[in-house]
Amino acid sequence: MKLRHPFRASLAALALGVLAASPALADDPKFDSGDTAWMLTSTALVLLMTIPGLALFYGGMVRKKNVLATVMQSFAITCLVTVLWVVIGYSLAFTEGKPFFGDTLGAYVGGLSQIMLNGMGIGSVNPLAKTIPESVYMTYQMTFAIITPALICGAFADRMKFSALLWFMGLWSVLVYSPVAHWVWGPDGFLNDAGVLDYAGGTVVHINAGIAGLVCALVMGKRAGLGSENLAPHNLVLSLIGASLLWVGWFGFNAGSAVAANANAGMAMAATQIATAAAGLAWMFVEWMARGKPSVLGIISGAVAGLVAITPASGFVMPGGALAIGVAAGIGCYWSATTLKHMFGYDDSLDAFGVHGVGGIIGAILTGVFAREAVNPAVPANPATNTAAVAAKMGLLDGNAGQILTQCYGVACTLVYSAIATFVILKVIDLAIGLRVEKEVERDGLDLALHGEIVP
Amino acid sequence: MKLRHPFRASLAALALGVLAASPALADDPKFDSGDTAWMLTSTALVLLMTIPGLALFYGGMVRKKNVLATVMQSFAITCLVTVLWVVIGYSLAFTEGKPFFGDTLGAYVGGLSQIMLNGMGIGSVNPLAKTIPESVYMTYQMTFAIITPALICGAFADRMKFSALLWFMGLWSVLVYSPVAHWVWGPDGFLNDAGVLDYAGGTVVHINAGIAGLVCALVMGKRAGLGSENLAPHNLVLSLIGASLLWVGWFGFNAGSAVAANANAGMAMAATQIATAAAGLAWMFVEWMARGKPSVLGIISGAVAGLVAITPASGFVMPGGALAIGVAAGIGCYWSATTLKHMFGYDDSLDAFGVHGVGGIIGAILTGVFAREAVNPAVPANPATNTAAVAAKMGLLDGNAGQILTQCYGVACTLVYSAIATFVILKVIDLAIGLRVEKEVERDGLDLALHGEIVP
Amino acid sequence: MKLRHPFRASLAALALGVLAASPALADDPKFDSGDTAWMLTSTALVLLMTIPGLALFYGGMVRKKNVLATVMQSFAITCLVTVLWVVIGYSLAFTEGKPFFGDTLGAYVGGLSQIMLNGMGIGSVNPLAKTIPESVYMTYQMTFAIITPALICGAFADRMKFSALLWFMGLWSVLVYSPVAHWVWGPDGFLNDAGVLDYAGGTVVHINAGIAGLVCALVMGKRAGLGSENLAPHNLVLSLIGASLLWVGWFGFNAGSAVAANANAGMAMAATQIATAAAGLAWMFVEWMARGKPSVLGIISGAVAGLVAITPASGFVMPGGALAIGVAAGIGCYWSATTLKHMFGYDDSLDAFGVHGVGGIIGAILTGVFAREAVNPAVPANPATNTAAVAAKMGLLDGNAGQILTQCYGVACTLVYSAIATFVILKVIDLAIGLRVEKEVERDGLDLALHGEIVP
Amino acid sequence: MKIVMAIIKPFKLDEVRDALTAIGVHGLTVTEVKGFGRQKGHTEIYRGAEYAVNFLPKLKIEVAVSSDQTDKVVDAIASAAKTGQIGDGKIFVFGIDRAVRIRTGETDAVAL
Amino acid sequence: MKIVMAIIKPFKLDEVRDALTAIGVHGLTVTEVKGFGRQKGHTEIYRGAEYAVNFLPKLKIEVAVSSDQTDKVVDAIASAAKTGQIGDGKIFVFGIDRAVRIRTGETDAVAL
Amino acid sequence: MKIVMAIIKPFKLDEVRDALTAIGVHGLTVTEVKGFGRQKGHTEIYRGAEYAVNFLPKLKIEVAVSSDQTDKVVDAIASAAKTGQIGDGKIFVFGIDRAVRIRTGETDAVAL
Ligand SMILES: Nc1ncnc2c1ncn2[C@@H]1O[C@H](COP(=O)(O)OP(=O)(O)O)[C@@H](O)[C@H]1O
Ligand SMILES: Nc1ncnc2c1ncn2[C@@H]1O[C@H](COP(=O)(O)OP(=O)(O)O)[C@@H](O)[C@H]1O
Ligand SMILES: Nc1ncnc2c1ncn2[C@@H]1O[C@H](COP(=O)(O)OP(=O)(O)O)[C@@H](O)[C@H]1O
Repeated sequence: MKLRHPFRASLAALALGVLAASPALADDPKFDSGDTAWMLTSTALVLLMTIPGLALFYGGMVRKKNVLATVMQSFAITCLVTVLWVVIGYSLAFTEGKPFFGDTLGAYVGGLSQIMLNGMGIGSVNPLAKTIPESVYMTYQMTFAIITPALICGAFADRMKFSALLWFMGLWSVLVYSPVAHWVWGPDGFLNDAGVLDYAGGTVVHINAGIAGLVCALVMGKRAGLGSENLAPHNLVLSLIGASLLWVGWFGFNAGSAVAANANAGMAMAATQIATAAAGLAWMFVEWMARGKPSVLGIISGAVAGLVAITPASGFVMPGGALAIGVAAGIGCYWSATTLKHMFGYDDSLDAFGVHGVGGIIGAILTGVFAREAVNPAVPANPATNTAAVAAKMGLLDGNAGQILTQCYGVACTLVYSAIATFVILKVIDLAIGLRVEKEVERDGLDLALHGEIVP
Repeated sequence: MKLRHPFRASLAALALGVLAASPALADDPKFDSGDTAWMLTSTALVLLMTIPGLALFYGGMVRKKNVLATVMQSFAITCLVTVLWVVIGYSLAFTEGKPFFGDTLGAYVGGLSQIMLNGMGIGSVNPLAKTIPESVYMTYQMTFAIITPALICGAFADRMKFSALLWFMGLWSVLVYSPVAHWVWGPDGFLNDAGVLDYAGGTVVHINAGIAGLVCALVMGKRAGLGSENLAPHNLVLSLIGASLLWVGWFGFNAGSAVAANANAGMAMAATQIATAAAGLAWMFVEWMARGKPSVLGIISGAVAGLVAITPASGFVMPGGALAIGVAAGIGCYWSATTLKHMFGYDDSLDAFGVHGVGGIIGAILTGVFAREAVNPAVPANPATNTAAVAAKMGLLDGNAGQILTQCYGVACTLVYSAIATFVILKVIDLAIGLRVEKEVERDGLDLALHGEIVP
Repeated sequence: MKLRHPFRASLAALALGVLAASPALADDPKFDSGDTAWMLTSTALVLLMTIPGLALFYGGMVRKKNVLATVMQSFAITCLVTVLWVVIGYSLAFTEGKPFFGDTLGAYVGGLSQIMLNGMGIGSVNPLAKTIPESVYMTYQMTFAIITPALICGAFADRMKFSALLWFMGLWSVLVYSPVAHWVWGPDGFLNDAGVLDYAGGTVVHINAGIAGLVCALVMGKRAGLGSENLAPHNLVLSLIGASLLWVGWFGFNAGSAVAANANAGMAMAATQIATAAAGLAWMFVEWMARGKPSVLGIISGAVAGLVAITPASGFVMPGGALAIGVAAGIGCYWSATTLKHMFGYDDSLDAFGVHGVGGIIGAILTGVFAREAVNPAVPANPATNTAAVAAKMGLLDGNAGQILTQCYGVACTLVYSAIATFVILKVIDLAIGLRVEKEVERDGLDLALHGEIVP
Repeated sequence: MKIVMAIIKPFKLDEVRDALTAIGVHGLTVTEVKGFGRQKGHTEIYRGAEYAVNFLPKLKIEVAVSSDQTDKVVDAIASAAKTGQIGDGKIFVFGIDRAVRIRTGETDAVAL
Repeated sequence: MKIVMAIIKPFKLDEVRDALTAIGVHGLTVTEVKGFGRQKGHTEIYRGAEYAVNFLPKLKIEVAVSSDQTDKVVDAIASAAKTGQIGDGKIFVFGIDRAVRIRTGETDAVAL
Repeated sequence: MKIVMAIIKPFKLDEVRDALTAIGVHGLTVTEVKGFGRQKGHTEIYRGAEYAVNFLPKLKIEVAVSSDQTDKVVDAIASAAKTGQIGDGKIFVFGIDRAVRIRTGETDAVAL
């Protein structure tokens, strides 16, 4: 008797009064095909966010002479991080660190037991996602590892060497992304233990990438021509396609973070949709009032800000909370992209920090306000949050004001570590091979100089 | 003992001879993870239809100076309708109206019990979709509410004020879409009770949007330059991308309307694919014969016509029926877009009525011909159709000629109500703030004047 | 007792102590909703590969005057093959041939029992996919039948008559694709019986299309201007979007070939991701060394080469094997597209053979090296491979060196039959209506001459 | 022979073409150009950065005519292209030594 | 010095360039233009609406040459650009007062 | 009156415009062109096929000025557009018979 669905089989067996397990039962004993279906889909959706989503979102915003170089960045990062994640990233993020690195260092980074995906096979499971095959969980998490460095590219658009970019992204992925992911989601991550709530990666992905982007912008300096030349986006249709695919793909990012096709995933999807729409409208209306016109770049930037801000909160909040977070993100990120940036004078070219950093912080803190036990009752979807702190009340609305402080703690740790590590990596690369392209290359466009191609 | 998968848990419990159920069992007792996975996916697919699908389909067809304004319309409607759906739309469409509005009015619109999604939570279920969380069903239906008004935009391309558009779409969504959705799909909708068959929204979405588009075209008048200037599509590559994403996304629209991952969804998907292909070929060959060349705009228009026409029929017909509906839609919509329009002289610029109105009517009526009990036997996938009329024979082919009349009744009710309501809303907005942009704005392009941006 | 959710049902039954099954239970007795959800999704993903994925991948690579004609090819093929698949293709590929055509011919092609999808209904099942409805399996396989001929278009870009293309693709689909699919996946296919491993279609889809492309390139001759004019891609942003959608959609192609949402699908998805990334990097670095610059066209071509090569291997190999196959494909296809082609002087314009043919052969042979029983233990995901040969050790790494020969046998059969049949079909069409457009049409661009439209 | 070269607003092209056809001029060449002049450009705003766009889209029309037709052509263009608003453009006239029709090799007046 | 300005069919560019190089002309400037003339345009059809496209894509070539080279240049262009079919285009010649090479400040013949 | 026509490197446009404004020239027309000359193009590589791109993007600037201003304008452009590297471009000057401002019908010097 060969059976594909051992569960059902054994049920049948029980029903029939046959107590001896069938031999095929050993096969994949614990996987839920519905959960697996949703996670396979979610993986595709999150990959769609980076290629072509983010590639186009950024690609449309640069000048025509740099569009190929810009979309190439997202694509090459996708390839590079995939390989690094297989080699070491997954192990550093999602295995226990203490057995390898001792109790001190081991609290901050995973171990080396799954280097080269050692041990991942047809029957293996990651304890963080018990109802789906490990291969699915590994690939799903890979897509998060891919998009995070790709987000940073917005900060230094139009001026980084491609070789330097590959070195930077490779090192950053291993030295920054994997450890921070481990802190928040890893089996013995210290922010996880501290009770930080981060449903789908507001801290790990967005704040992390945002602050790294800010450091890049500061270290690399401004684009030539900023303030004197017209650096207007060359094709906002591309950016709108990108923003739309980010939105659609984000269902995989947020609702996928339930790691199951259940009601928590549903609530996360609903919250995502609501916050995004609210943020898009908020940015649009504020801009309309402040500048006289609602722009395409405005509404899509607002939508992305909403997606960012709802990320940590998505599986924890009610629709009303999602609406509030969306409005706050739309207004807050409008302010950061149009005012804060000019106030301090850094050239965060496509607002990697302005949208992902600031939006991520707004979302992380408001998660501490709006997270409700009712949405994520006994077992939080993301096992990372499955801690004592969480099992009790969640955020301010549940009467747990302290959660806001916990959230700030998570934000601060990420900001500090990511900023310092990014700075060090950049400086090392700058010394070794230089970060920035020649002045003539910047003037004539990266497409031709770096890649030998143009869009006529 | 806290468990994520109560079923499995209890199986284990049984296996262990532990007969007392764990308390966690009460959690989400009725959700099917496979159905939920498919409906999460379908929601993403239908969103993809509007952004970037429809945005690009329409955006490619206008002149370059209006492309940003056109894609902005779809994006802004997505944001606006999302929020309105949360606030009141879902309640008006999908709750019982009689308790709130009395037996007369209450037969035509839902109630206010779920304003602000009141009552939607981790464990809630909409009786129309018993195997998935309500949050998923609500968001899935939201994506239908989004695309319907966005379709109307094709009728008045290149000439509507953005502010007027927001007012129009907001009012139309609440005053037209929600009631009509209630008639056909609502728990006590009168067209539902009358036995009208509309599997995935031919009436609610396409006829509704199509006739509203026609009224818009009539009220707003023609584009400046029609007949004298070259108004040719500026980039049919964008339109082809859009049509392709509409096609792919429509699997979520039609097969998703099974609200389950079952054989009925499979039949709906197959029918969708077949009718779309047949309609694309039909339009192409008719145009080839009539005009001498098969155009890109022709084949993609035909495909969309096929998608529209199969929508009400998708889960009710056999492959042969789908083929026939596709061919009829391809030819019928070719005629309406190239002949009917010129005959009456209205400027339905991108054929919102010509494709969605006419295609919707063809599909609705032919559903009365080709619907087979064999495809949707005892329990229709869409609970809306779960009525006495349906439980028996379905369409003409099943020997139930009367179904054609029933279908016509549904079409007529929708045409009349939507036309009148659209007209009134337009007139009110025209008086209040004006519908149409200034002549200079129209001449110089909406992109710069309304949004302050251009695609150079 | 027929149960939809036997588990839940019987659990409930047991829990309640109610032993009589509810009447609704009789519905669709054997389908797994999770598997069905994933296959519905996979179908959408594979369709996305062709429209707009492949359309854009190729469309961006041609000159601007041919972009509409190029994207039209993919779209029209999608429509045409859909209808042909319904009429006869599915039957020829996926039913038993011997009862119809006798033991000799019947070994090489399926029968006619399912012409017009005869017998496909709400409750039907294809024995090759027992846990999902036949309608889903039929449509899923249809998307493979669609993309295969569309791939060929890369070989003769910029010079084929549209009418000739429709005839060619229609005949090829019925006379070449369906039989070859039957050999490898059909219930009594001879390559299946010979133990050829082809998880997701490396032989059937890629080698088949690749060699047909080569024959097309040889028969039709070179593009006018090759070697003297600048035939550079007109917009690699489009190609990058296309490559990205191919990548994302390929999850449906490879992981969908598990025909279930299980651990084998997960392994196939992981292998796909890894090989693709490795191949993209490999092509990029080789080109960087050889030519001095890493190009966008290079990395996306490499990624597609990786996708092609991992296709036959995806559900059989460990991550290390996927990495090796990816690197081999990236380097091998770089060589074939840049050296081999020039060596022999054929004009395989967009490298249909260079990438799909060569990449497919590399993948097919390396499957014989890296296929592991551990990945696909007792019941291979693709029932086609469920043979004695497979049940034992798989590839060289499992100690079964003979598998490499078996793989070569499969490759050779496909190459020979597809080449000859393609040649004959081309010659017949050339005699009847001519294959190639007039010189002036080629010079002025196909868009205007064939379709009456341009992208200004 | 002269070339009459005019810079006009883009949406005036059809009117100008018709006016020229009406006076028997059946050939002209059009170029998309950007003009800088008294007419003020517009401002585009992107995430708070304002860009003053001073170069406005115009069309340049070149018509080769025999010397005696020049005035008629200048007048036809001037009245067809006029809106009376700033930015209407300019007309310049300069002499040419030769004109050749490539197809036939005909030269001068008959080549126009 | 003269400027030889030619309107040609786009696909003739390479031949014209080669013909000029062959007679020692090593500089020229090319502009994409739309031409209106005897050559009939085409009709595009979009959902039943027909648009007559009368402006056809052409290239304008400008070559500054010393006066004595003018005839050679005109002839070279005329024969390289010729297909003999309607729409082949025109060549116009007009005099220039000065020429300057920006890089060096050289003027006149040596600047070309 | 003269037209000063200059072929310059694209990124020099703003400097040239500023230089002209500084000497009181408030109108000009810009065209995107491709230039062929001493400056070597680049090579693009696509899947092993190399394409020599010999036509480089340049801008053509046309400024109509009164004859006495010509030298000043030529000098202003020449110095603003200069990088000293090959490919900086050329300036050509030729006379015009008439100038008309379409908006007002004003002619000659006052029309510029
Ligand atoms: N001196 C000039 N030389 C060349 N072109 C000019 C000159 N002055 C103006 N133009 C062109 O004419 C257009 C209109 O000029 P502008 O000064 O804006 O308005 P008006 O034509 O009403 O005087 C400009 O955009 C420019 O293209
Ligand atoms: N009078 C003219 N002034 C300027 N350009 C002209 C004139 N007549 C023709 N042209 C240009 O020459 C091109 C070819 O002219 P056309 O009359 O079509 O054919 P042919 O060159 O064979 O006489 C036109 O498209 C246009 O660009
Ligand atoms: N004889 C010419 N006629 C017209 N344009 C020319 C001529 N020679 C050069 N040009 C233009 O000037 C540009 C620069 O010329 P080039 O010879 O490359 O460098 P340089 O200006 O340093 O001598 C060319 O790209 C071309 O546009």
